[in-house]
Amino acid sequence: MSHHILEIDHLRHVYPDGTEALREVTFSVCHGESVAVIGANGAGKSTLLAHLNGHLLPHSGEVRIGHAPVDRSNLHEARRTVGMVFHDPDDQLFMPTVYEDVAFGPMNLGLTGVELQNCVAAALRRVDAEHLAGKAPYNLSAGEKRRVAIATVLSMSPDILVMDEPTNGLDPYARRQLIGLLKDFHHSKIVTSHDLDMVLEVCERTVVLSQGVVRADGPTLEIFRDEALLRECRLEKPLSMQGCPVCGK
Amino acid sequence: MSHHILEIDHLRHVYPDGTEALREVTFSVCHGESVAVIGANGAGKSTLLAHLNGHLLPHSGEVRIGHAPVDRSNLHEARRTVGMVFHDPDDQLFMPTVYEDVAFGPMNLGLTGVELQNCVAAALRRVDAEHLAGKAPYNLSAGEKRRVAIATVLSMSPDILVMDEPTNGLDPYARRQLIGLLKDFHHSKIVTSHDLDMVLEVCERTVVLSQGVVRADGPTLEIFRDEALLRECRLEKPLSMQGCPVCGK
Amino acid sequence: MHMADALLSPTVGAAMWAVSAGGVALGSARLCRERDDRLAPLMGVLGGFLFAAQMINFSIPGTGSSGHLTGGLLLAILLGPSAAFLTVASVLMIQAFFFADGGLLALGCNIFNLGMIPALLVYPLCYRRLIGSAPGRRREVAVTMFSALLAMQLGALCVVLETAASGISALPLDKFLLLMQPIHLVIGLVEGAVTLAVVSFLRKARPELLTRGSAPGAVPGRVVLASFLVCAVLVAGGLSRFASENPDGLEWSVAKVAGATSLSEHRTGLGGFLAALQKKTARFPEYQAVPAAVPGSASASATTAPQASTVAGKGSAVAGIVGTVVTVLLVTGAAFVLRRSNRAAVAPEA
Amino acid sequence: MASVHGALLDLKRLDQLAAGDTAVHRLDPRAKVLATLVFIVCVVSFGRYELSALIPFFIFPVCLIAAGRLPAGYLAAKVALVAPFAIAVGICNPLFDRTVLVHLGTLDITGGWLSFASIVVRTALTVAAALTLTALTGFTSICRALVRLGMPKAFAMQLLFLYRYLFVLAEEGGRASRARELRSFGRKGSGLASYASLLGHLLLRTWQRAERMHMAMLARGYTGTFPAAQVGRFGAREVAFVLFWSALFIILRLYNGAELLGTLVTGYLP
Ligand SMILES: Nc1ncnc2c1ncn2[C@@H]1O[C@H](COP(=O)(O)OP(=O)(O)OP(=O)(O)O)[C@@H](O)[C@H]1O
Ligand SMILES: Nc1ncnc2c1ncn2[C@@H]1O[C@H](COP(=O)(O)OP(=O)(O)OP(=O)(O)O)[C@@H](O)[C@H]1O
Ligand SMILES: [Mg+2]
Ligand SMILES: [Mg+2]
Repeated sequence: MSHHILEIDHLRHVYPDGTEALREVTFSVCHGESVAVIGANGAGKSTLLAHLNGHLLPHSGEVRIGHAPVDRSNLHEARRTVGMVFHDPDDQLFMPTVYEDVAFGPMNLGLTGVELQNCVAAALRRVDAEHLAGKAPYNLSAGEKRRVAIATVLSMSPDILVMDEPTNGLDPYARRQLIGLLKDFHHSKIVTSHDLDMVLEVCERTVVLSQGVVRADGPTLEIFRDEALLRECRLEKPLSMQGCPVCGK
Repeated sequence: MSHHILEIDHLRHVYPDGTEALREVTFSVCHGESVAVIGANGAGKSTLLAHLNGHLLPHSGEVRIGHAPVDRSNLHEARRTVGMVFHDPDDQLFMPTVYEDVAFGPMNLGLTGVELQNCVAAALRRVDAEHLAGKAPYNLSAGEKRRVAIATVLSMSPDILVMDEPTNGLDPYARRQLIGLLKDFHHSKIVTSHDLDMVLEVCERTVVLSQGVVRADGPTLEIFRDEALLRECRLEKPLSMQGCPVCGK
Repeated sequence: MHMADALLSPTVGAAMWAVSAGGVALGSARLCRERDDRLAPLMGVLGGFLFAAQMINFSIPGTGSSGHLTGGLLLAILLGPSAAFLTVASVLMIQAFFFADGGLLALGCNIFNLGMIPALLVYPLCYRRLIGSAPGRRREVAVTMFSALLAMQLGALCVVLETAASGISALPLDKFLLLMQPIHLVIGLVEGAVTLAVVSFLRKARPELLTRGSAPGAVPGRVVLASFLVCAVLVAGGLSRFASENPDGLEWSVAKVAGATSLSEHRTGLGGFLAALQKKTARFPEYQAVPAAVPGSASASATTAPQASTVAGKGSAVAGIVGTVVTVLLVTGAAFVLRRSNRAAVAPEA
Repeated sequence: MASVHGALLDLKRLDQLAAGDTAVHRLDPRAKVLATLVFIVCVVSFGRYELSALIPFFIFPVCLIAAGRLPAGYLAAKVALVAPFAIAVGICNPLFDRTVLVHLGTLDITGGWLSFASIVVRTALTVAAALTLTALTGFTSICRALVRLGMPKAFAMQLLFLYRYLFVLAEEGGRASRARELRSFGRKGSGLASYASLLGHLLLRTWQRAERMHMAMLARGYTGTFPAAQVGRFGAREVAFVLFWSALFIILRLYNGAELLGTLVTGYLP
């Protein structure tokens, strides 16, 4: 029927301590679309992402991937389809070397031998990190860790790439590099970030979360022009749209 | 003689594993000045800050606070004078409640009773966090944690406030709040960050570190206009100075 | 307190290795059966937490010294006995390989003393039994302190026994005990206080974390008891055999009871084999040097030449010293040659 | 705190050494583990007064260090620093064992001193062997070797996780402890209350990290077991390595090499 690859339908999540992190979230993502999910600290962005690959299960409502709801029975399928890059790459790089880390997923999928090697090499090449293969994660710089984390996910050839604050802690050069990388991917992408300038460059569509509900959903530029909305959601225009602080425009 | 409050003099630091994180760093900070230290990932910013209160001691060179070199004999003095806000507020908040956390420093300095209460209340008031006093740190939002972390340091009335990437992980509103807060302090301030727009607003002077040496030191605006310098140091202009991505100016 | 290779005899080392390896195998099997795939990363990072915790100290009021957490009991409360045991064992293993804390042979002893005792013995058999389902504050304090103290005392006792049974150290058992037990009384008090405080903190912050260790089925009471019995038999067997082989090792307690009569009968297995080899070649067999033991073991010492120990001692001492010097020269020479040839081998590429 | 911090740096350093590429580095880790075990058993099986017979055993670590081109000075310094417990216990020997065993001219050497020296040499030997093994092999490979020698997989997995997160958590702990240090002046404020609360926070964060890691692992198809590691080959070179060293150790165990040499030399020098 529809060509939606991901549908989030009246999603509600309550943490065991009673915090209602998501109350009523509904939106969907099409093939090849880049969507940003933005919102204040505590708006529920990370909670939302944790539902996409079934790490958290909804209290009510549903997440559907290619029309199949994500539940206990098809978790594996969902996890293959949705590649998740975490907030802190240290959480994601848990194997002794970069190579093994990138190979972890494909190996679990049953790849071996030359096939495995090719898959790992391809993933590392896409993030420009082939030279890091033999290194241990604790010897990498912040930007390198981030790129390797993306490679670990790419090696599973997911259909949707999900990233939680990918530019956090990167210096301007590494950030720029990462933005270039993201623009080149022809995946469906869902990105959360407080770096709205990055959002402006990478995502054509933006969903604004506020206290667990979707406050707005539309083309990125349109959203960023709505100052009242942004203010209400504890956001502000991307810095590059705020006018030059030097000349005051 | 001079009115410098902080002098960093040919500072060199080599980590035990042989990494030469600082090679030759010299600059000084006057009373009331706001200085930003910027540079790529791994340039040595955090290492430099760790010398200011004697957590790391120089291999050669010196750090002087009010003309007295920081060494083992006057660590206490240095730690009172220099208030350090860490990169990750979670590292800094370790007591069961916010009140106890803010009171921890002054109590160790010998304050008790009403005096202590006033001191804590004043510190919390300055960061707009009086209502959080009874909460546990792990229940705070990112922005709240950051503000409480600053309060824990302010309560010891330091002469110099040192902050490592204070806006990291904050949403735009909390970031804006923090910038307002920082502008209001009449402390000497030393701030490191990758958020160059914040630097532009908060600090009148900027020191650029690159691979452990000072590559430039001057008025913030001048530094940010020197594109060649910035590129060399893996930096770029603050986003707000880069021209509007919409209209392309 | 880490046991060290240099103080161990191979028999004691091997016996304790067997016990600890059994424990690790048992624990791993239990864990696999539990099928909780969350445990693997959790145990890993909690092991890291133990390291981190050891970097942080607190000052003990009035003493001028400082203490820190050892963690066996705390982990058992959080994770349950098997997982806690494996976590502590993994930490000890890293210490053995990288910091040479203890050593590879002593690893068995250390895993037993610091891991098995608190997690598999004290926790299920003392802590869990005494604490009940909904303990009051006073009961919790008492039980935690007692358990921590007990674990430390038992650990220290084992160190002493292992050292004594190995017979490398000449420190008399009673003196050693007098030295170790009071120190570990203090360490145990510290451990108990910290465990208690951290548990109270967690109870306030995330009470659900404390439910895992006490989950039904997490306390393998009978299995633990049975395996400890096996351990005890193994250890006792190993120790007693060794004691009879090497009366000097336990001379203060077993005195000369074992004497020469039992000497030749119990020599079996690795320890016996090596001990026999040792007798064949050793220059200063202790039963010759300790005059009281000479008459009893005359037959055993017949294989080695020296009758007048001083004369022979002098002769062999000179030979020993000269030989040592020559050996050191040879070893250094070998290293030098190896390094040269190595460099030569690499040079063409460079 | 300093000691653990230093230990972690050592750990990184040893790990980097293991990345070397010499003939001994390339040997299958199992061969090195086996040879080291035989070595340690032989060394500790000597009687308590044995000294000269231990010396030839230095050939093993020394050869490996040379062949693996490891920094000898660094390893020697490490060996010198460790095992305070063994030394502390050993130093009691001269106090309790005063039987004179050897007369060297006018110098009487008691059994206690002899056995103390023996303990020191044993410590040096066993520690040097363990560190050399680690520096030549790397912890990950040692783990895998142990698995293939029979260590349970679940335990190996646990070791690998621990090894990976050691650095992350130690740094986290280090920063937290530093934050406390900065606001406590001298001994004030570094008592049990803040200590326990700090540990509690650290534990909470550790737990959260474990939850996130688990999420990351699940997302990549983790089903509770780790995929088998690539297989190394226990070939002729490995067999030769183990056999050669084991034979040498057993010979050195049976015959006091140093003394034989000494007799040879002194035999010619009347
Ligand atoms: N494990 C948990 N238990 C209880 N409450 C939680 C838990 N994790 C998050 N929360 C709460 O749920 C809400 C949403 O949190 P979430 O982490 O999704 O926010 P976020 O939008 O990702 O924020 P940030 O921008 O700071 O990353 C917050 O109020 C938070 O305090
Ligand atoms: N404890 C340590 N041991 C060894 N090397 C270290 C240590 N801490 C930092 N380094 C190294 O020192 C250099 C400077 O690190 P530092 O943390 O000061 O950089 P930074 O400028 O703060 O980077 P970032 O922007 O990522 O925070 C880096 O190369 C880093 O790898
Ligand atoms: Mg988040
Ligand atoms: Mg830094």
